[in-house]
Amino acid sequence: MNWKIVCPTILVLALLLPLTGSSYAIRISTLFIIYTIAAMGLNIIIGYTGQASLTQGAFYGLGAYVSALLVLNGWSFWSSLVVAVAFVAAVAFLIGLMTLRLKGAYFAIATLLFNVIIYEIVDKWDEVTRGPRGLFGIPSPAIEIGGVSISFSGTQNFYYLMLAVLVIMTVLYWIIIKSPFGSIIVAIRENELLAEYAGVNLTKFKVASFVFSAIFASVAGAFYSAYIGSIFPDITSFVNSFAFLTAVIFGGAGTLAGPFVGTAVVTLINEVFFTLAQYTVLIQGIVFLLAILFMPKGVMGTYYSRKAEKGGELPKRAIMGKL
Amino acid sequence: MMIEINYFINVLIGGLVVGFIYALTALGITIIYGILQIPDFSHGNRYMLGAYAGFLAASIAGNMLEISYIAAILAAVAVSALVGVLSYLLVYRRLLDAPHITSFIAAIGLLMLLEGFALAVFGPRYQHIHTPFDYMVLVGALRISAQRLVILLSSIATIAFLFYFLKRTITGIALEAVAQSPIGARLVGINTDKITLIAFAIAGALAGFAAALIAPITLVYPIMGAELNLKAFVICVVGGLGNIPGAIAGGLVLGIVESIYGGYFDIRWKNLVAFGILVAILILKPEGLFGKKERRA
Amino acid sequence: MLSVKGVGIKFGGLRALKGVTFDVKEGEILGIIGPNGAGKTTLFNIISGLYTPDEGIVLFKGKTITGMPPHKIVRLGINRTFQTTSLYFNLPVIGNILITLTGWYRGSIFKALKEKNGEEIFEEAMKLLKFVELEELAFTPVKNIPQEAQRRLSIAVAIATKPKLLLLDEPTAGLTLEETDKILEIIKSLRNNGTTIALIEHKMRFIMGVSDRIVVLESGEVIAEGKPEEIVKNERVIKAYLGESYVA
Amino acid sequence: MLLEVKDLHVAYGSYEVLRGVNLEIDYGEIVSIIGSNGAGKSTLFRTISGFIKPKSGSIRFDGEEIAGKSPEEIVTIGITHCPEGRFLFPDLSVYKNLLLGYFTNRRDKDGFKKRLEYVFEIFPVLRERINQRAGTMSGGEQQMLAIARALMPKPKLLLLDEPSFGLSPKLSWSVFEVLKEIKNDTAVLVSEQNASLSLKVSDRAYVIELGEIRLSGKADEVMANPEVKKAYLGI
Repeated sequence: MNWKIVCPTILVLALLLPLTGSSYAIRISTLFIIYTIAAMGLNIIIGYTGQASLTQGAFYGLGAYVSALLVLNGWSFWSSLVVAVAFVAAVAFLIGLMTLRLKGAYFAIATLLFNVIIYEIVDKWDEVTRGPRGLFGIPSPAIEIGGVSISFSGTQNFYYLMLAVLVIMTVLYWIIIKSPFGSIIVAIRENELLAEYAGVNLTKFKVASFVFSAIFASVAGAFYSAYIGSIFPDITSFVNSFAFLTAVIFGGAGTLAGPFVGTAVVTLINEVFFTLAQYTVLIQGIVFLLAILFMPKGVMGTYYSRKAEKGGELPKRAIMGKL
Repeated sequence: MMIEINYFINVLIGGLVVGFIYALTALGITIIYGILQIPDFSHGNRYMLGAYAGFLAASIAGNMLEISYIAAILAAVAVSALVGVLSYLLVYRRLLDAPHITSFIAAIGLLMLLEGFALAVFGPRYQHIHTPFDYMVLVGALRISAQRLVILLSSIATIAFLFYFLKRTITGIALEAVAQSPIGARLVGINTDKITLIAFAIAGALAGFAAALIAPITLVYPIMGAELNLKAFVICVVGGLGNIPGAIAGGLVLGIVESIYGGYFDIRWKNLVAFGILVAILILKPEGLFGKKERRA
Repeated sequence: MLSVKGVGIKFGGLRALKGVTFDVKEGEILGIIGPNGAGKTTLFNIISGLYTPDEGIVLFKGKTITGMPPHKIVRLGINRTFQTTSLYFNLPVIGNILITLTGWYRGSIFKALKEKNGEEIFEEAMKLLKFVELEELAFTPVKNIPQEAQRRLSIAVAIATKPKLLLLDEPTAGLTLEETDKILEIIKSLRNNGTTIALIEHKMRFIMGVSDRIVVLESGEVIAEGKPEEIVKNERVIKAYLGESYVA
Repeated sequence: MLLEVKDLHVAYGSYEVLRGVNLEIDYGEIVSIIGSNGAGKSTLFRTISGFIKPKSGSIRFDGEEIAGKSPEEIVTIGITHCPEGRFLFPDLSVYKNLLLGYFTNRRDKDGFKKRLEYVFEIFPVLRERINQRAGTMSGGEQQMLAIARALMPKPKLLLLDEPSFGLSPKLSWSVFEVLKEIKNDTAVLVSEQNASLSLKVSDRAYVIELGEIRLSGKADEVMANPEVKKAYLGI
């Protein structure tokens, strides 16, 4: 696969998608983009830094809630987005500082607990969050260019907005992975002790990648609330953490394209079996287990190891353990 | 004054009842972790499937409450143990050589699968298992529900039996041996695969028993496993993963704290307080309240 | 250069080290010997910051380093290798060096995100590989190269951080005479470049030949210190290291 | 012959650790295997005891082919392995460690009591520590427990890897003295860095280098060999 051809092709196809006139396809694609952004973030901490974080769902939900609450109080979407991201980043910073000394299973459980704690706060603090009644009527974002106001309320407009956001977030993601920062977190994943003896402050880098992953989640969450227009405490539940984890594992943890592929597959499965709502969880579980048992490296991971077996040329970044 | 003391004792008993259910479930997680070092997130759903098996058995067994409840208990224990054994044979055994994170992620898959199975087959409705111990008994000046007494006594008996098994029978000692040193166990000729299978069966059976005991009080529904699982997990971590007395103590403490809190304070923040305390312990004392401090190697 | 003063540490009830005191002088090669379980590796773990001793201090260039985390000690100029070779086994040989150099040069988050790795880092890695004669294996995954080459690579990884004091934990264990000589040459040229070296060894002949001075540990205590020729004559050492039967 | 190893090859991935090892042990013999760290001694032991599957070659024990059998089967057949690192059960008592040592014969309660008495006679200190947790004992006591545990099922062959690890010279010596007492019931294959010690009690010895047997013969002959002296005895 040549990414220099594949990426622009996909982008062009994405730009042309609304021409099909199918609002269903546009809706699914918009959701796909939102989930992908959260999955990209999770891939940074799980795939590249090697820390099994289970707080991603809470960061996603928190981003949605903070931005929605501000917007409902008269803020513009864009300033609420900035505050939501900053707020979630600060929360992630504190949680990361507390939990990232823990190893393996202990870290996973601690992050899962923080997810539950955030959920409990959102669900029970109804003076602020309106609790289980949820938030309604969240207005759509708009921008003003030279006195002309463009609203992103329509399905199609919002889709183009998300496409732009996806491009921006992908560039950020790419910079994080491709920069020396990406190499250092891979070093931590591959051999923590040796990384420390290369003079790397493990805590700093682990916390930083945890914060980055939360930033992606909060961006996704904020746009989700603006798109759907109503949110409930469920959005902060660890069920979402598991869902993003599924996408990352499915696509191939620690591969650049993994979150895209994984989210695509998971979204597709959900849609295909949508009519069988009762069976969704069961089918997800079966597919998930089969994938872990027979394709533990995920779609992209398996693709790269096949390629390596055949003696094909891997990307240059593979020298540093990044795929 | 008298009434207040009685109220307190009732709250305490309520806490012990829940605490023993927590402990029985947490024991399974801790035993499995001791053997395979896998945090088995799917354990709570064995408990849930056990409860459903009990519900089915009870409905088949008919209207005689004594018979149908015994059938429910037996079915719950058997099915939970079976699900445990199958989880090992079909999933975890295939991942023994894979990195731990793979097994851990597989556990999440298993969790979804089991919950999805229950949702698909039984739907989200609440089901009820009826118990013959559906009356109150007077102990001194206290009125206590008979089912609660049954839970207390049979949990204590089960835990005593478990300790007898682990400390006095050769299979139980071998189980502890595998947890402490799998290589050492193979050196003396213990078949670690068989012991692991036994561990999963025991863990499942304990969860199924707990489910059959509590189901008449809390009803049966698909996410009952997930709710309990989280608490059981945290109990294990607080007691020190792999530490059996720690799991029991942790379960009882959580049950009592929750009950006292719920009995006297604003119930709204009950979960938040419980999880807040637990996460604080986890962060400040990662080796568990009862664990030994280990040096970084 | 390095002073270890009265260092002691306990594991559970076991006293792994007690009252260990010795110096490493600038520019020398110091050998550390002792029977298995004498506490040599524990000593390295303390000097390099992995363990904090229960008693005593370690001074590096007059500065106390006990209690500092490893990454800070590395930045002060001490690095080490491990007894069971520790490498990024999933990466190619050159990846091991590149990733270490990246960590070394871009160790702050700001730098790591902003500065790019240019050609010069690749050239520096190649230079290091040439120094340990691994340039031909540069793109082979580490798990596929022989044990002896892994040993040399682990030295290259350690010196990528330009240590002034290098701690080598049994660099020749399990190697043939020929391979041992290769390591010996590397150690000598490192010393000629101005690196001070402390090394743990089992092979008596090797350590006697390479060391300027030797410290002998037994059951966590220093039982002798001196020039190689003094050590071979020391009765306590012979007894501890070679066994009862060699005395008399 | 009790044990016959023929042309044994073992590899970790592409790296061959044993390259055609031939070795024999007769009933009632103590045989030393000498070599530097990494020469393949531990690998040889682990292959005989079933922890590693050989690439090719044969291991015959009491006339039966055992190459590729599982460790559990091999203990049952009568070979026990006391490895470097001991692998005791640290939180179990000395008694339970020894009880588990008898695991393969667990139904024979009287036999267990007899064996327990037997190992207590060899290592009296273990009798004093019977209820102590193994992990809290000193290194020397743990080593004795490890050997005692391996002797519990009355094996026909004991594989003893680095028995003097972490022991004082005096203690190591007493461990080797024990081997002479048990050898009529249990033949011993022992590897030891401190070769001069093990050679003194051995009947025969093999020198292993880079996964190949370089030299073999009577223990005193091997000890007198000038090259062995230079390379392994430190003089």
